[in-house]
Parts: sequence; C-alpha cells; structure tokens
Amino acid sequence: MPDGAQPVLDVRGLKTVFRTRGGLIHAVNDVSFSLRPGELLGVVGESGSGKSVTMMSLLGLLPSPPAQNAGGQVMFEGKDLLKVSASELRAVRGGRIGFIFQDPMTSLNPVFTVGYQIMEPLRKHMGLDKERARKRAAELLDLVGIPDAARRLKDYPHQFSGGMRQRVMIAIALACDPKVLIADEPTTALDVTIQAQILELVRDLRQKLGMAIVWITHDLGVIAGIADRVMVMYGGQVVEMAPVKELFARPRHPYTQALLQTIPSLHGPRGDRLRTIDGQPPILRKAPSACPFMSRCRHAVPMCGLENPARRTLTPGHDVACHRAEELAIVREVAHG
Amino acid sequence: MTDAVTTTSARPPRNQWWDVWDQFKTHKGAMFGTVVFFAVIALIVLGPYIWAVDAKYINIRARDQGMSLTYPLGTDQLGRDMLARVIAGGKTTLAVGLAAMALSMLLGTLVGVLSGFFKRADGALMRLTDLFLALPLLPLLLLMVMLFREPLVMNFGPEMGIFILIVVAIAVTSWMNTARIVRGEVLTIKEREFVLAARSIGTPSRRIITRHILPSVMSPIMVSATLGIANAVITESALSFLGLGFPPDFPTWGRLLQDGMPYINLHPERVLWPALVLSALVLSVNYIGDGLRDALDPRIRGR
Amino acid sequence: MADPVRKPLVEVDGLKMYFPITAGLFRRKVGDVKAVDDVSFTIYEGETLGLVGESGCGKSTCGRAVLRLYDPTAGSIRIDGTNIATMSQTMLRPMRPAMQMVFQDPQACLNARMTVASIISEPLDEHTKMSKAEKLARVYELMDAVGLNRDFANRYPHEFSGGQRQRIGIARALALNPKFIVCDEPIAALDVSIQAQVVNLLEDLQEKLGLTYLFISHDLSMVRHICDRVAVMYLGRIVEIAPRDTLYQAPLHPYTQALLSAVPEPDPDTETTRQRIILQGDVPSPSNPPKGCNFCTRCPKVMPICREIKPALVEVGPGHRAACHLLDNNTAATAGPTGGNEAPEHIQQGENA
Amino acid sequence: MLTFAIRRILLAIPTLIFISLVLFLLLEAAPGDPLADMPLTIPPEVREKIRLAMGLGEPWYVRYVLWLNNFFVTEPLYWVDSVFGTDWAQGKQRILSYQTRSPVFDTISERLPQTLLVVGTGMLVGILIAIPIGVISAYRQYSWFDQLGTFISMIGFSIPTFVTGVVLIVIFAVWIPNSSPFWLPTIYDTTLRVQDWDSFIAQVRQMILPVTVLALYYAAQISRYMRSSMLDNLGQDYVRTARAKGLTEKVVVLIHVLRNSMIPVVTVITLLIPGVFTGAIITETIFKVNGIGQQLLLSLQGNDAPMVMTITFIFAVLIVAFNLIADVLYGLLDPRIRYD
Amino acid sequence: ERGADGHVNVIYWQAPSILNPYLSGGTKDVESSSLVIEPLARHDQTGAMVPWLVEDIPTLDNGGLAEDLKSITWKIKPGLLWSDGTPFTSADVVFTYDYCTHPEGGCAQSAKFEGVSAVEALDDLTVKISFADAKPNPYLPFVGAQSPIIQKAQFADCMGTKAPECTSANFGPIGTGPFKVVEFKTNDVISLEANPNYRDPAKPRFATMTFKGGGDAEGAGRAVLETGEFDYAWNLQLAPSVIDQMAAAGKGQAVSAFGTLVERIEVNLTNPSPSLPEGERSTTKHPHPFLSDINVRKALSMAIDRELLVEVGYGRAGRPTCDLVPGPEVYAAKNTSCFAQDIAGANKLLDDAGWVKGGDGIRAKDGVKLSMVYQTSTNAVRQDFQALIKQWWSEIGVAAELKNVSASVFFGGDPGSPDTFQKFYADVEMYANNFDGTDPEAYLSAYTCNKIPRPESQWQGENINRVCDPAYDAMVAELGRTADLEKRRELAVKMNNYLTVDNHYIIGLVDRGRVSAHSNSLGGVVLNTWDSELWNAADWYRVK
Ligand SMILES: Nc1ncnc2c1ncn2[C@@H]1O[C@H](COP(=O)(O)OP(=O)(O)OP(=O)(O)O)[C@@H](O)[C@H]1O
Ligand SMILES: Nc1ncnc2c1ncn2[C@@H]1O[C@H](COP(=O)(O)OP(=O)(O)OP(=O)(O)O)[C@@H](O)[C@H]1O
Ligand SMILES: [Mg+2]
Ligand SMILES: [Mg+2]
Ligand code: NI
Repeated sequence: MPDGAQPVLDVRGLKTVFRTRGGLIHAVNDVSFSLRPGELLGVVGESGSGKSVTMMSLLGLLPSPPAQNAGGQVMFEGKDLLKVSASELRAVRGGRIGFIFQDPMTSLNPVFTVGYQIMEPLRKHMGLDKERARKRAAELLDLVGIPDAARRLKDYPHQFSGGMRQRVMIAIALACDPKVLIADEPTTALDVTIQAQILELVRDLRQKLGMAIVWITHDLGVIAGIADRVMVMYGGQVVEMAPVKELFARPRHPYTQALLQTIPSLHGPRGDRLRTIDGQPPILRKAPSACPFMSRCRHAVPMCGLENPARRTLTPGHDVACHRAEELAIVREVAHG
Repeated sequence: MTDAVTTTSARPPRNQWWDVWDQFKTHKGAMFGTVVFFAVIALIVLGPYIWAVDAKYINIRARDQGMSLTYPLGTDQLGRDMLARVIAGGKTTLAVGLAAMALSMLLGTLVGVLSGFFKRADGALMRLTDLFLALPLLPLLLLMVMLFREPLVMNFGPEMGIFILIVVAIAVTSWMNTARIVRGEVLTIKEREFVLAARSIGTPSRRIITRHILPSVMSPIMVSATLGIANAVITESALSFLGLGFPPDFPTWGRLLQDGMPYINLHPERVLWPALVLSALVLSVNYIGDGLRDALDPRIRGR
Repeated sequence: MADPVRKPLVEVDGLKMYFPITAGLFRRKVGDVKAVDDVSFTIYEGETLGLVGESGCGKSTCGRAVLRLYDPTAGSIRIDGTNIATMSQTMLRPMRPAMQMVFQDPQACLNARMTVASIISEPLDEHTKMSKAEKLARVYELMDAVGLNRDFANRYPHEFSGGQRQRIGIARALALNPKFIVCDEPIAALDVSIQAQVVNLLEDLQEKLGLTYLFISHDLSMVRHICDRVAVMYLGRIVEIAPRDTLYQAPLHPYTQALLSAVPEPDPDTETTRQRIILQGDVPSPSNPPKGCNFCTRCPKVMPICREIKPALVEVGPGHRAACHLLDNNTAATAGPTGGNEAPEHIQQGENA
Repeated sequence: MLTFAIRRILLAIPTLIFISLVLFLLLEAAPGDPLADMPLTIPPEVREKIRLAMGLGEPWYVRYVLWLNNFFVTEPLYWVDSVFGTDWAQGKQRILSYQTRSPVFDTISERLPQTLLVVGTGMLVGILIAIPIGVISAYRQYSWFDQLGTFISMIGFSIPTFVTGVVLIVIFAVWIPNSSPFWLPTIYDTTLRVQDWDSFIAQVRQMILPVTVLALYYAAQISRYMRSSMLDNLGQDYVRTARAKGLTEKVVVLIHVLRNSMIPVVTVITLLIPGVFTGAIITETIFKVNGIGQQLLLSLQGNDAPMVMTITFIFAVLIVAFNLIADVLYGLLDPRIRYD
Repeated sequence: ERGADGHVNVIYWQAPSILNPYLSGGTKDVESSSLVIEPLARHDQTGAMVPWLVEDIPTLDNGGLAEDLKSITWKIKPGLLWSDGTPFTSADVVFTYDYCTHPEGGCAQSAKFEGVSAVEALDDLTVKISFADAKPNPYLPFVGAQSPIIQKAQFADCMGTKAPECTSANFGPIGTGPFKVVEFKTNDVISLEANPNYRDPAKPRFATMTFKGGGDAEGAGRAVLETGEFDYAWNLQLAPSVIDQMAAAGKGQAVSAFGTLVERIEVNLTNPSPSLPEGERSTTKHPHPFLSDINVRKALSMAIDRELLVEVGYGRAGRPTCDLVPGPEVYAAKNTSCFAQDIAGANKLLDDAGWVKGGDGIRAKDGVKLSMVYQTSTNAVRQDFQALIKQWWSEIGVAAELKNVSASVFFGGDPGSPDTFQKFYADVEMYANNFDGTDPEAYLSAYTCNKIPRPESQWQGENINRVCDPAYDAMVAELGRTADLEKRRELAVKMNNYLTVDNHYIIGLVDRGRVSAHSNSLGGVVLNTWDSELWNAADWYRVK
C-alpha cells in the first residue's frame, strides 16, 4: 500500500438525490473517499446503503431523471468528473475508469457477440482498427482465463456460464488498461467455487496491471481476503473507513460491529444464536439530521437524534462517524476480553 | 429496538379496489380519459333528456341544414337532427364496443389461459387460434348473419337480436390476439415461484388460475381491451357498410360516418362530429387503460 | 449424529428427477436433464438437514420433488411412512398441510398483487373451513409468530424489505402447522444483516413447533450454523453426507474440500494465509454428465478410474458417507487387494438402488 | 433451427387442409349467388343453365376435391409449364372464377404487383415513420413529443381509413386545383408502366395518397409496439454497461437498445405482412388501386366462390407461413433462442 | 380525323369482369364490350331502332319481315371489316347464334334467342332468322348491346363447355366497333385503341381510351366533376345535392335520361310469417293476412310522397311514377293519380275498412296488426327511402321493420338463402327493375300464375308478388298474339294498370333515369338508356 501517494481518484462531499413521485430520496449523502494508486478499496454496507449509487454517480451512469447530482466533486486526473463535458466524461468511462456490474446475466447485451462487446471500448477509446481490436480482445479473454479465447469471441453471452460472463465483464472493464476499476458486487451472483476463481483472477491481475480498484460487496469474507482498506456505508453515508486488518480487529462504528457479529463463521466456535441487527434501514426521504443508524443502534444516546455525527479520524487511517466511537471501542474490547 | 415503521392499531384489511383507485387518481392521463369517457357517457345517457328530439324523426323540409340553434349539429339528407342522431348512435356504438370487447376478452382470456396453463390443451387450442386467424372475416360474418339473424330477431326483437349477433360476430373474429398474448404471459407466470408456492400449498389448478394467473395477466388484457373497443366500434361501422349491421334507420357512429362521407365537402360537420366523438371515446378508453394497468399493479402503485 | 432412536420423518430413496429433452422432427425424447440422479437420504423428526452445492446441481429440484411439486422419475419418498412419490395430486392434497416450502426469492414467491393477509390466508382458504374472522385471527397470530407487525396485513409484498418478505413466506408455510418444511435457499436473496434474523426465526420456530427442515443453501457458514447434518450435492448426486461437525472438520470428498476452502472467511489474517483449492472450469451440463465420477472434470485429485466408473456412496464413518474413488483406494489400501475389485460392485449397487 | 422449421411445416399441412375445408364449407353455406350481379331481365331458366355451366350442379364434396386437386396439382403444373415451357398440365381445367370466367391465378398474379407495391410501400413508410417515433417517444418518455405521438397514433387507430382516405382526396385533389403541382391523382392508374423519369414521377404521385393513408394506419400500430419495446429495453442493465464503456448516447440507443427492441417489433411486423398480400380492402377501393383486396371484395360481393376460396386460402397459407417466419426470425435475431 | 383527339378516360364504378356479354349479363360488361363488338341494330336515345351493321331495319313495309311474322331478314352493310382486317360476314352472325344457343354454354343472353328456330346465312351479307311461332316483336336477336356479333374465327373453339376457358377471346374480343382491346385487366381496367378498320375512316376521334373500373359512385363522380381526372363517369347513384355540389366545381356536367327502370315496392300477397313451416312461407298456400286487402295496399301507396322521394333520392335522374311501364312513349301508361300524397285519405280508407288504431298507434283488425317487414338491398338511397316511407306509413298506423340485405344476397337466386328478393320472406320489398329494349311484353308476362317463385321451382320465377289471376293470364296470352302496335299499346297499358293503380300489387315510386357525367371537354355524349351508354362512343370528340 503506497501510503501518501497522490490519490488517483478523490471524491469529496458527493451528494446524489433521486427525484421520485413520492419526493426526494437522498441516496448518497456527503460521501468522501480517495483512492490511491494500486490500492484495493473494499466497500461494504447493507443493501440500499448507497454503494452502487455512489459509484455510478461518479461516472454519471445513473438514469437522469430521476437521479441528480446535488453537490460534491470527483477529482480524477485533475478534473472534476461532475463538471466535465459529456464527451470528456465518455472518454473517462470505459477508457480510464472501468466498471464491472453486479449481475453478469443481464449486464451484457444478449444480441451482440462477446467479441463485439469487448471490442467496442477498444475501438472507441484506443482507436484500434477491427483486426487489432480483435487481437486485443482475444488477449483480454485469455487474460481473464477463458480458454480458447479467439474462438469464443464469436459466441453470444448466453453461451457462457455465469462465471464466464463475469469474466467477460471484467475483460470489458480492463479493455483499455484503466487506471481505476470499479467492481460493483462482481461475485455476489456467483457460486463460492466460481467466486474463488474470480477472486484469484483479480489478485493476479492486480499484480500484473497494478490498477486501483474499488470493490463493492456484501461479503465481509471477500473483503477480508482482498481489500487493502475498507469503507463501510450506511444510509447513504460513510460510517467507517479503515485499513482492512484494523477494521476487522477494531471496528469502531456500532453498525460495523453488529455486521461483523451477524455472520456465522466457518471455523470458529459455533454460537447458539446469531446476532442480528433489528429494524429497518432508514428511508432516505429527507436530508439527514440525525445519525441514520440511530433507530437500530444499541448504543444510541439522545445526542444521536440531534446531530448527524461527522466523520472523524480516530487513529491515522481510521475514520468513523459516530458520536460514541471512543467509548464503543472500549466496550467492544471489554466484550472481547 | 423498534421497527422503523410503526403504526398504532391494526386496521382490518380494506378493499383492494380503494388502493387501485388511489393510484388511478394520480395518473393524469387516466383522469383525463375518465373525464372524457364519462362526458361521452353523459352525452349518451343524459343527452336524450336534455335534447329530446327523436333521432329517427324525418323532417324532410328541414334537410341538409347547417349548424344552427334549432339544429345544433345540423340535419342530415332526410332532415333528421344530427345531434339527436349522434346521441342515439353513441348508445349503440358504445354498447356494441363494450359488449363485443368484453366477450372477445373473455374468449381470448379463456383460450389463452387454458392453452398457456394446460400443456396438453395447448396444441389444439393454438391450432384453433391459427384457424380463426386464417379465416376470412367477411364470409364468416355473412354466414353468421344468414344463419342466426332470423332466430335472433324472432327471439329478441330486431334491435336486440342484431345487437347480440353483431357483438358475437365481432367477438368471435377478434379474440385471437388476446389469446396469444395471454398465453405467452401465462407461460411465463406459470413458471414464477409464487405459482409454485400455491402448488405447494395444495391449491388446485383452477384456483391457481383465478387467484394468481388471472390477476397477473390483467395488464396485457387491459391493453388489448382498450384496443378491442376501438376495433369493435370500427368493425361495427364496416358491418353497417356491408348491410349486415343494424337496421338502416338505426344510427350508430360508424353509420353516421358512412352516411356523412358523400357530403364531406358539402357538410363536413356530418363527418366531423361522429369522428370527433368516436376518437374521443377511443382515446379516453386508451388512457383509462393505461391508468388501470398502472393502478392494478401494486408494484407500480407503490411508487 | 443420527440418533437411531429418533423417528425418521422423511425417507428419500433412489430419487431421480429427469427432465426430458426433446428434439427432432417429431419431438422425440433424445435425452434427459438429470437434475437429480439417484439421491437417497433420511431426515429425522426435529432435525435440520442441510443440502449444499453449486448452482444448478439439483438442490431445488430435489427439494421440490420431495414435496411432489414435480413428479419424480424414479424412487420413493416416504413422509411419515407414506410413500407419496406416486400418489395422485388429489390424494396428496390432504397431506399438503404437513409439508410446506419456503422459497429462495421472497419477492418472486409472493404474488405481488395480493395483500399480506391474503397471501398468508391462502393455505387456510384451501384447507380449512374457518370463518373470515377466524382466518384473520389466525393470520394475525402467524404474523406475530414470525415477527411481523399486524398493521402490515393489508400491505403488498413490494412494500416490505427482503427479510420481512421472507417472514411472510414463512408465515404462509406455517399456516397449516406443518411438520416438515423445505427451505429452498431462504436466505440467499437477503442482505447479510437480515439473514441472521431469518435464520434465528427458523431456529426459534423449530424449537417451538418441533419442525423438521430440509435446508437448502449454498452458504456453507450458515448451513454450519443451522443444520444438524449436511449433504453435499454435485451435479445431481449426493457426494457426501455427514453430521455437521464431521463434515466441516474432516471433509472427505475432494469437492467438499474445495467448497469449504472456497468460502471466504471474514478474517483478514486467516484469509491472506489460507491455502485455497481453486477449482478450474465449470460444472458440466446435467444433460450430459461425464461418464465416470461427475466431478472428474474439475477434481484436483482426479485419477483414471474416475473418468470411467461412477463411485458409490459408501459409509466412511458413523453417519458419514461419501462417494469417491479415493476413499475406495483408502479402504482398498487397508483392506487389501480385494478392495479394488469391490469397487465396481459398489457402483452397480449404487446404480440399481 | 432447420428441424424446427420442417416440423412446423409438417404440422402446418393438416392445419391448412382443415382450414381449406372450413373455408369451403363456409362459402358453401354462406348465402349469395354468383348470378346476383346479372340484370333481373335474365330469366330464371337461363340462370339455371349458367349455374350448371359453372359447375354448381355438382355436390359440394366433389367440388371441394376438385378444388383441392386444382389448387395443389393443376395450378402448380401450369406454373411449371409457364416457367420452363413444358407441357405437363396438358390443358387440364384450371380454377376458373365465376365472375370473369378466367383462371383465378391469372387475376391474382395480375393484381399482386400493384397490391404489393402500394400496400407494401404503405407498410414500409409506416414502419419508417413508426420506428423513429417509437424510439423518440420511449427515449423521452412523457415528454410532449411522446404525448403527441400517443395522441396521434390513437387518432390514427380510431379513425377508419375510409374517412382518412376521403379527407385526403378532398384536400389534395379537390381543394388544390389540378393545375397546382401539389395536386395529386386520386385514381390509381394500373396501366402505368414506369419507363422514364416522367412516368416514374407519375407513379410516385399516384401512390402518395393511398400510401399515406396506409402508412398512417400502420405507423399508428407499430409505433406503439416500438415504444413499449424500447421502454422495456432502456431499463435493462446492459444499457448501463454500454454507457459505462463510454459509448455515445447515439450508439447506446441506436445500436444496443434498438437492436434488442426490434426483436419483438420485427415479429409483429412479420405477422402484419400477410395483410400486404391481401391488400387493404378499403384503401384499394377508395383509390381504385384494384389490387387483391379490391378483388376479394368484388368476389365476395359477387359470390365468386372459386376466387374467394383461392384468395382466402392463399391468405391462410401466408398467415401460417409468416407465423413460422416470425418464429424463425425471432430465433435469428435473438441469439438466446434456439429451436431444436 | 381518326385518332386526332388523343386520349379519353372513362370510369365505371363497377368494374367490367369480362368482355363477352354472352358469358355475363352484367351491365358493366355489356356496356364496356359495346365499344368493341356491335349488334346489327341499336336503339337510339329516343328508343327508336337504328340500323348499325345493316343497311336498314327490316319491316313489313320493306319486306324484311315476313307477313306471318315468322321470319326476319337482315341485310348486312357491305365492306365491313373486323378489327383484325378480315371481312365481317353473315357466317359470323350465324356463329353467334350457335354460340349462344349451345346447350352447355350457359349463355347469359339466351333469352334473346327464345323462339328462334333457325338462323341462316342466305349469302355473305344476308341473314335470315326464323321463329317457331309468329313473333310480334322480332327485334330481339342481334339488336341492342346485349347481343352483339362475335367473330367466328376467334370463338370457333370456344363452344359449349369450352366457352369460359377461352380467356384471351373473352377478354379481348375482336369486333367491328370503334375501339379494339389492347389490354384487359379483369375487374380493373381496359386499355383500348382506335379500331384501324372501323367503317367510318374519320372515327373514332380518340386514338386511345382507358376504361377504368372500380370504386364507388361517389369517387367516380368526383373524378369527373371535381378532380377532372376522367372524362366520363357512368351511373352516378348519388344524392342530387351531392351531384350538384360536385358539378359546381365546373369541370364537367351531369347528364340524365329516362328509360324503363322503375323503383317500386312489391307487395307480398302471400304470408311470409316465420311461424309458418319452412316451404310454406310466402307461398300461395297462405294468403297474406292483411296485404290481401286492397284497401291496405292502396293506403300504403297513398301515404307516399313520390315527388319528395325523387327530390331526396334522384333529383334530375328521377320522376314520380305510378306505373310499372313508364316508357317508351308508345307503351307508357302515364298514370298520375298517385302523385299527390294523401295521408288523410289513406287514414280514412283504413278507418272505413275497419282497421282501427291501437294504443301504440298501429292499426289492427281481428287481432291482425298492420305491422310488417320492409326489405330492400343495401344502398344509401334505398335506405333513405325506407326511412321516409316508414315514417309516412307510421302516420297512417302501419308499422314497418326495416331490413336491408346485401345486394349480392338479395338479388342472388340462391334458393338456400332466406334473404333473396324472390323468396320474399318479408311483407313488402323495394327494388328496381326494367326491361330490355323497348317492348314490354316479356316484362308484363311475368305476372302469371306459373311464374310464381315457389319451393318446387327452386324459388325461381319473376312473379314476385305472387299475383295469380286467370284474367291477367288471358291478357298475357292475348298480347303474345297481337302484332298491331296500337292494340299492343292498349293491352300493355291495361295490364300495367291492372298491376298498379287498379290493384296496387306493385306500388310504383320513381321512374329512374340514368345520371352520368362527362367532363366539359368531352363532346358528342348522347345519353341513351335503351342501349349501351357508350353506343355512340365513335362520335365522341374533344372540345377544343
Ligand atoms: N432509480 C432510483 N430511483 C429512486 N431511488 C433509487 C433509484 N436507484 C436507487 N435508489 C435508492 O438509492 C438508495 C441506494 O441504492 P444502491 O443501489 O446504491 O444500494 P446498494 O448499496 O448498491 O445496495 P445493493 O447492495 O442492494 O446493491 C436505495 O435506497 C435505493 O432505494
Ligand atoms: N423444469 C425443468 N426443465 C428442464 N430442466 C430443468 C427444470 N428445472 C430445473 N432444470 C435443470 O435441472 C438442473 C438442476 O436445477 P436446480 O434448480 O435444482 O438447481 P439448484 O441446485 O437449485 O440451483 P440454484 O442454486 O441455482 O438454485 C439445472 O441444470 C436446471 O437447468
Ligand atoms: Mg448495488
Ligand atoms: Mg435452486
Ligand atoms: Ni443455531
């Protein structure tokens, strides 16, 4: 982890809202993070916490309407991606920043061959001619571990299994040697054995290509395996951000803590009952004025209802947004003991 | 640890149609359509009381009049009051449109659901549909009219008898598309997990159909139904044209259009008004269909 | 640990579920999708049997066939001693209340056009003659039991979170006081934080009502948590079945081993150091399984014999059975030269069973 | 795919034979007499003789079998003869129309060109209008363009062609003086041969009105299908993927989404095509295009059973055939679908 | 000079389907073929006979007609050529006779040759027609557009059952007329060009003609009168106001002429009640419950305002009539007694006859209600008439249920259909009929007992009203024996009056003329209702 290097991607105070018939939905509230070169940032959080929306709004991929940017800046290569022109943004999409989507079954266009879909960004961003693009596409497929790559370029997505389709998605995202790769739950829809294959592949590729990666997932196990740093999101906000070991060892936010306890372990002692996080995720109808986790938090105090806790740095590299972060650290330590 | 959504007391389940209406109200097009539709209905139902002129009364001395106070929409070539004829024609047209559409939907849905749901019936029913699709309409209608006109007229009187005949004739020749659409839809819905769930409960097929399948195919049916009304109305006018329709002195909008065509240059209003109300009817029904489709789907309703 | 005193509730023997593939001019049957191919297991009253395996290996089909949502190709299914494998649907109807199902996708398994109350009362409509008020009372009771606010009775499924929807599904399954519930990946579509709620609920209900579960999942850690015994399926066959702890501590089949090693652990320390077995390639098509062991195309320890002969499920420990030639070899190594000859016989038995 | 097609064709044969029987019985049972057109001055005895000369004396099943034989054996022989100059038909009796006393196939082949030209162009123009309208309406859902499109297509759907046709005639041929270059002919000249630029222009001019009427009618329908299909596809995940690749909106919509949206629309259009062959009865009559549709109407009115039977049966064959083609096309367009 | 005036466009809204009138009796076919093939003699616009391919009209005076009325001899003009250049001879005339009377040919015009025992060629230019019995009206064969001469050479192989198979001959007959067929598209269009061998070297003035068919009367009228695309449009059955409005465009004019076509109401003298067993409905077994009463029939007639009907329906193309035979001049009865509408009188008549109005305004006597079914074919003007008449009848306490039947069914003789005009399963029905040429004998002879349509005759027969009176049959027989024109006239008028004003079996409404239209630039049009409208197309010219 090359500490202190200039971040490739720097997001500051990103806000995204959805204008719906039922009113505004504040899906992303003041999210900030930065991505250092070659780093893998894991993003976890429960469903609907705004992980996908955050990442998609970086590149303006949300349907608009209803989505709308409500503030913040996304610095990439010295430019604010929220302000650049449409054509500049398109040059970044797929060219400098690759994107892998969650569902490999539907994210590929069913009526075009896999080859065509891989070649598209190549021809667009790298200006390759058809032949060269095809060669490169075959290399890419080979790179992501699909055997007999040159022949399979002519196949359609439905002729691939889920795992292979996800590899194709990865190949598309990698096509133009992006500086940043954003992977939105790339393995959630896959079997564990296939997931293991993909994770192995990404580890490999990272070593080979050295790009910075944002990896969204639900699965703390995956995060533990591949992330350098972890960002925990809740209710459209970043509630905790820490290096991976630090986070698993010393989670500071009650949500992170609860999350770590809900998952049964494969090897550890088998508890009698699983810990749960009761209650509902917040409905993001209004701009947050209280801690979004308050209603489900076992440690909530009146203060939590009055003020949305700001993100602060607890120890270097470890940020939390909780009024009682310090106390809770101790509580947990005690509980562990 | 309370639920984020808490309410005070348990309300008993309320009628689902209220929810439908609540959603329906929010659809601007549908509300517009409803207003127009009811305006047309009001014209037809209340019209005769407000404008108490006999649509069949011939005042030959006052023929071919333009629009005036005595004859708001003018008169036709025999001096019949056009407004009264439009009102009277609407009654038949609307009745034929609605009844034929309903019957056609019934047939189409029945065949579609049966062939989609029961694999064994599928082949035969789809061949039947092909057969009807490939049958030429005109001879079929001629035949139906020849075979059934007299008995129907004897049993139900000339107007009711022909009404039944026309409604049945239109329905019998127009259910096939609905059947195909419904079948396709049923085939996919049949594979959905909630149908499997119903099976695991032990719900017999017939109740699976009525409880789960039918409500789910409502929206394609709704769409065909709205198109069906327009289709029925237009077919009725074509039938009148071929002399198979209602007695000639019995106005329908289709017939008014037909009758007005030769005078289009001389008295364009004779075509204009029936065309206007006809379009208004079809258009409003279409918008209502749009609204209903949204309103009937709780998923959209929630948005 | 199968307690011999406990009464078996569900006995599945030699279950086969083939889906015909037709082709050609006259739609002749040209083959089968062998979704479930000769599966046998027993579930004892009050216990939870886990069924794990990769996507497409036939878990759901197996679960559905056990409930007779499919007509099995062969084999017997005994529930409480009655063989339902060949019973007609009308005869089966009175048995339905005893066996229910909870589905994988809580969104898809609830009719989006029905209110929660009507969804939960559907089984009551079908099998009881309760009055409207009684039904409503029972619905409220069930909603309480699964932890749903009574106010939600006349809402629609889409207005709920995934976990709540799954509760609705569970309430529906419980409506008729079943003995046996097939849970077909009840938590796969749920958020981690909600999975725990549902699993806890299932456990609580089991405790309270003495339910028996067939718990289908591919989340091995959750299976470990909830199940008493675990069966591992691969390509339509059970490759290993054992009491939970035995399986997790000493998996014998290479597939089980690979599966367990592929599960990421939420612990960065072990994760970075762990040795994984990464399987190569994809699961073969169930319509055209390999000639020998189904796993031979991906098995890291594949031997020539694996490509020729299907291994049979053999007892390797108390309540622990696995189907692998390696184990034959182990036994062969200990049992002497005759062991090698026994293997083919095993297979024949397995095939005929 | 091939076996699928062959299977469907084999299945279609009994269906078609059955259809032909039903058609024949229908026509047989339908009221009406081929001699109705003749003046009342012709006495009954003469009429009876004429009827016998038409072959109406035979029982229906004999005539049915005769028709089947003629349709499936004799007529193809004649066709082969005319193409290869052979003489296999050996002057066998062909299917003769009651009205014209000439082989119905001659009439049909004489009329097919203008029907195909006019109705086909109408449909083509309709499609060409409908697709962009559908695409834009969907892409800008609920915009004024979309609302207007919906409105106009509903009008197009609800006003019968006999009204639109005459309105167009009144505007373009009556109100506009025929010295004006905007004046358009209302009577289709089927004898016009396109030889040079002038006759080409004349042909185009005389096609404008009927084609417009038909195009409006088809466009109204197809644009609706197009719109809903586009809407379905615009919400799909792969659209987002395409955008994430940095493709321009034009490429995303016109290549990725359109290609997918066209799949159901193409099949809808395929199913509309048999209608092109039978023509558009009302439009053909209004503009005197005198194609197959007008012939069918005339024959129906004149109770010309052999003509009606043959045309409707060909129509039935076309429907069955195009259903098959639609399915095959679906398979070709959508690589996910493989019939076997 | 031939061909100097270029091209002419004619539109018939009923498209010709064949150019051989012997295989089709349809007006459209007869008239279109009259441009190409011609009869020996024609009627002119006054109904007078004019020699066409012959020197003169054979009469008793010039000896062409035998004294015993048993033969007639036609002398063909010398030097006539077919359009293919071969000479026209008496052999062609004889052939035409053989062609039409072939027993298996199904000739549509065989009635024209009824009673003919032989047709012989005395020499190349002389044809003698012999009749079995004395024929007071021998001018039927080969006179008028219905029986033109066809070329022997062309049709020699088309006799009998082969007739329909000769498509090229049927579609392109070789003739002596002013035009010859270039291309015939059945039910669509005929392209014609001037006949190079036409007998008058200066004619026809048009080099080419397009004869377009199809559409409707409205469109045809519009094409001539409003858009100016066509020069001549046939039979504009349109409301007068519509025609006037079209004519106002100033591109052409409507012309009209009268013939023998009478729109009438036929009264059913037998009971059509559906409650009767099939086979007895509308047969003489059961007389009509109330229409057998002459007072009712008379009242029905009196209630009608014929002038108004004319005004509404036909304008210049119609005039009121009470008669069955409105022309030609010599035979016309010219009754006018019914012209004035007399509702009060009709009411009184019915009152006196004991028909009393019930609570619903409908008269009844002895439980028999004056409530009837009034049918006609589908046609806009007829439907208007129905509506009007229904209202007038309601004013005299007679209820009418209107019914319209598609013309193809109504006029089709299908014995299986309940809706034909012959079966007459209605109380009154309305249609128009006329007779060929100028002699009404055959027309008036229809109302004899043996011509009543009945199940045994497959419902064939022309006595639609089911009139059966020996006295009338006797008059028919007498007419068949009478050759003297004055006596024939008297008898015909008597018979006409018997059917109409005396007994009101037939309620004449409108003497329907023909309205056709031609453009202002088309000269020489003489509308002729006694023959083909296009009879003098050779004389047409372009107004410069
Ligand atoms: N098109 C939309 N219209 C309205 N609200 C939306 C839309 N898309 C997303 N949202 C809202 O934005 C919030 C964040 O959604 P997002 O998809 O980012 O969640 P996520 O963290 O990616 O969840 P998951 O793990 O399920 O993918 C949710 O509350 C969701 O309801
Ligand atoms: N109705 C059917 N017709 C034909 N094949 C079927 C049918 N249902 C399932 N299959 C096939 O049977 C095999 C097993 O399917 P099944 O759904 O049981 O797998 P699963 O283990 O439940 O997978 P998942 O984890 O994805 O739910 C699959 O290959 C599937 O394609
Ligand atoms: Mg997401
Ligand atoms: Mg499954
Ligand atoms: Ni537990």
